[in-house]
Amino acid sequence: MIAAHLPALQVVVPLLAAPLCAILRQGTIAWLIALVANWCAFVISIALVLQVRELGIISYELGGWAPPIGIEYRVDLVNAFVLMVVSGVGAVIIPYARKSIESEIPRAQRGWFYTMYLLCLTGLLGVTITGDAFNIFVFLEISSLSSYVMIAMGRDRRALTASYRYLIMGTIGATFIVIGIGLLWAMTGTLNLNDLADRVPAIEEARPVLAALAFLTVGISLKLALFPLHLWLPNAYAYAPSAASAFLAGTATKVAIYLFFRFFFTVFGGGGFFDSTPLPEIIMVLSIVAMFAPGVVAIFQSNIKRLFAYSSVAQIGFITLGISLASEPGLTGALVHIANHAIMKAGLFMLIGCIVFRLGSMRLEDMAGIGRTMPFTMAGIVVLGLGLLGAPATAGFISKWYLAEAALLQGLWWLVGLILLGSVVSMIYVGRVVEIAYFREPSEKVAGLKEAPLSMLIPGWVLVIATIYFGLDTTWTVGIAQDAAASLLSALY
Amino acid sequence: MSTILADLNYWVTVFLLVGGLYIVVAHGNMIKKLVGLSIFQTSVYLLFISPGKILGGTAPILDDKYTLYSNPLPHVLILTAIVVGVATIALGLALVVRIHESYGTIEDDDLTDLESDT
Amino acid sequence: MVVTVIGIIRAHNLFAVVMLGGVYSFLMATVLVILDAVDVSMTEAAVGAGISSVLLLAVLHLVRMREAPLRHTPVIPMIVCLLTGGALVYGTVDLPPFGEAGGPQNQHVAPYYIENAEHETHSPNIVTAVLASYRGYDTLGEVTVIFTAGIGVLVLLAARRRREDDEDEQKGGAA
Amino acid sequence: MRDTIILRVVVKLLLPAILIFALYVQFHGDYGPGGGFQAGVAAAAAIILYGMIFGIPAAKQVVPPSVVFVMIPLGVLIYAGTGVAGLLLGDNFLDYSPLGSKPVYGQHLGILIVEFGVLVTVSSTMLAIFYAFGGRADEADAAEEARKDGEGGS
Repeated sequence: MIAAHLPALQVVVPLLAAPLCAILRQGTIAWLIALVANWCAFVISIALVLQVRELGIISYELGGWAPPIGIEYRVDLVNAFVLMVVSGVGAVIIPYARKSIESEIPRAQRGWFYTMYLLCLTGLLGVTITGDAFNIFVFLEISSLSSYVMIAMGRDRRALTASYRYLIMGTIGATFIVIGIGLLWAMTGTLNLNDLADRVPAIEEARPVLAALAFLTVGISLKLALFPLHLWLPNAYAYAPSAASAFLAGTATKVAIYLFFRFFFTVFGGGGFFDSTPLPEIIMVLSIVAMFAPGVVAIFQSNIKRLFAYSSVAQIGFITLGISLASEPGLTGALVHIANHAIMKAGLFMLIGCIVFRLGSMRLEDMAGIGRTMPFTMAGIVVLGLGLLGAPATAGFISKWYLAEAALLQGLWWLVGLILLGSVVSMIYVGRVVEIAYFREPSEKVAGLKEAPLSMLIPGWVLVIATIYFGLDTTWTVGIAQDAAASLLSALY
Repeated sequence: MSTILADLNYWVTVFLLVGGLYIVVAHGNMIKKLVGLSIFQTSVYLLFISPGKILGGTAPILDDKYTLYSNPLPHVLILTAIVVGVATIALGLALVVRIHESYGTIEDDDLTDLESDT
Repeated sequence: MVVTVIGIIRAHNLFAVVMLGGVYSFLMATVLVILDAVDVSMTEAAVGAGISSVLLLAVLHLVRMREAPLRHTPVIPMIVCLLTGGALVYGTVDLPPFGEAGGPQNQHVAPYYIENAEHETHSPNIVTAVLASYRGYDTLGEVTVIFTAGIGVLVLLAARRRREDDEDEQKGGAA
Repeated sequence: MRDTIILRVVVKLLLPAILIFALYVQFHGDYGPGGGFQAGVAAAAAIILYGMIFGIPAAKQVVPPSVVFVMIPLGVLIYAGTGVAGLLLGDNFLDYSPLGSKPVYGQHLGILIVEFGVLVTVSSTMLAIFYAFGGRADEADAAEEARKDGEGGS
């Protein structure tokens, strides 16, 4: 019986856990609730992936009303995969969060932090799993509002302005998405994504539909921080509490990218807009710029969290590049990179959180020689950095391999060169961190540091090992992503 | 008549939307930005409600006297949207208060200066 | 409404801005009644004109009343806004005609609600029926949003003193 | 403002009226316009009015903040719990039909419970926000002079 209700439970478990946390409020209990809820969600998502592989698309009618009258949850391989990534990253971060949060957030607010964390998880899972356009907006706002709060809980007062700016940009983005949904509804009379997919292709030449496409694209781009709409991201990631940075960096933008998949391929896919509008070209150009411009900015950052936040913008460029190619290896690369980048970035922010935990500073300068006093933490950062630039035998290599293959397939040799060059840029900023950490004399303060506590180090290293593991064995990443990409493409033409 | 009214509706919507967005993007005062944001969101309500209106219809509350009702679906959606909107504004205002406390200003430009100093 | 928005753009006194915002909300509520959206209108009047204005006034009480003049000419924002407006005009001119029952938006799902709401849920107010039952899940999300915002405001405003103490300690520790 | 007798009397008279109106909107929501959200706002408005005239401490005595803190999540739990009840009774999440002897009654009952959950969360959130902002304002008034002396110290 439970198996039939898994789609609902996926979201409802964290949704119920959040108010429980808020009522109990005590930090440790709230943490335990969050831990249990998050691990339940992870288990459920794995079960969903297995179910979908076995039985095909699962549809769940909320309230027992058949879609399009009611709201439907619709799980196919694509969103089952994203669900697994999101809840999986969360499941690793939660054990880590306890120590980290204790050092960064006053006692009275810790229970509330976990409430917000669970709400954010709820929102992200809800956006991913739902098959209803307006429901996307509602859950998107749950996740956004809670992430604003989490960011504002950061210690630095700049966290407040970062959060405010994110709020403004995020709300504009969400409103654009609503406008897009509204136009689509006015043309078709339905909000169900699957129903839209049946009706949109027939009227794809109509101007309101094209305008809807434009508004959705811009709105989602704001949420996923596609260059040049990324300005809110670096500060937001830099000044949030470490656990929140890791979670948001790993998951929030990934879910927005998933929305791209959903709207471009499932809803609009049937009518061949990829050929008739300049949208793919625009996204491709922006992606290429995104691969370089923020990467170069990252090189000159003095704050290590900002450095890797800019690197996130660059990596998002790689993912959207895969989308713009709209071929099977391209989409596979994009999907795999969603997972791999989520793992690597969450891991990086967690290990950086370890340094901040001991050192109390995010400035690169202060970290001179830290490789000697915190060897495990730094070694993890180096491995994850290698993954970012796509070194062989790491997960990053796999995703870039597929992207390059997609470019070759369409005869775009120069694009392969650009992808390689993009990796060189990453190499420079990762190299800079390595140089400071290993080849400079430690200052007195660094020399007196101890290695990070195990409860923080082990979750970080789980992701380090995952980065290597998924670089060698790709059944759970590429295996699923390839089928998912094929199913997305089958909707085209 | 109906076409004029229809166009008028959409034109007003577009104007409100652009005006609201302009306030958000161009102005530096954080409170004013939030007011602009709420205008921007409100204009979307019209965009949803207008297509649902049926001339000669009545509010979607069933009664034996009427047979033609306006479309209830956008009303439901917008009720939700209003609530989400006010939640966002409340949160934004709380942030403004905190920013004012720790920086002493709520002008975007001043804040940028203050942050580049530190 | 157009006039009030222009007024808001031009006014530098924040008090005036807030008051005009309230006027704007009431006008909006009136328009919504004309468009048959009584539930929405009621909410907009309560929320837009009521709660938002009170909140804004409370905040104004805490911060400065006037807006500083713009430092640079807003060329880029202008372009952004005009592009958005252009896209929207482009999109709306071809929308189905106003006020007709035959438009696609009023055809597909809506008649089902109107026909079946009463005997399926016992609720003559179709809006309530759709809100709480057919699309009840959206409303659950909406309640969660309120919950998020409520806790968020508490987080931000309730425990400040302790926070600043923490910050000072941190600075002392780092120096 | 807090010393005006007329205001105090008027508010005392208005208060029950507003609360009754809130209840009317709540339970009449399925026949006329209105529902949990609007009722919640109205109920909160009554307390807020009381707080504005008699001072926030007085309002906090009527509805203590600790109660408010519990009520906010409670509303969500009521709503989601109704959904889970449907699930436990063998139907889908948020399906109210099994709650009554006939699906129609179940639906009706479900709508009422759910709207009540909305009322709880909305009214308590409004109050919490009012307490938070209002408390800040009072604090700021008291600290105004002190701050003017110590300007630039932050």
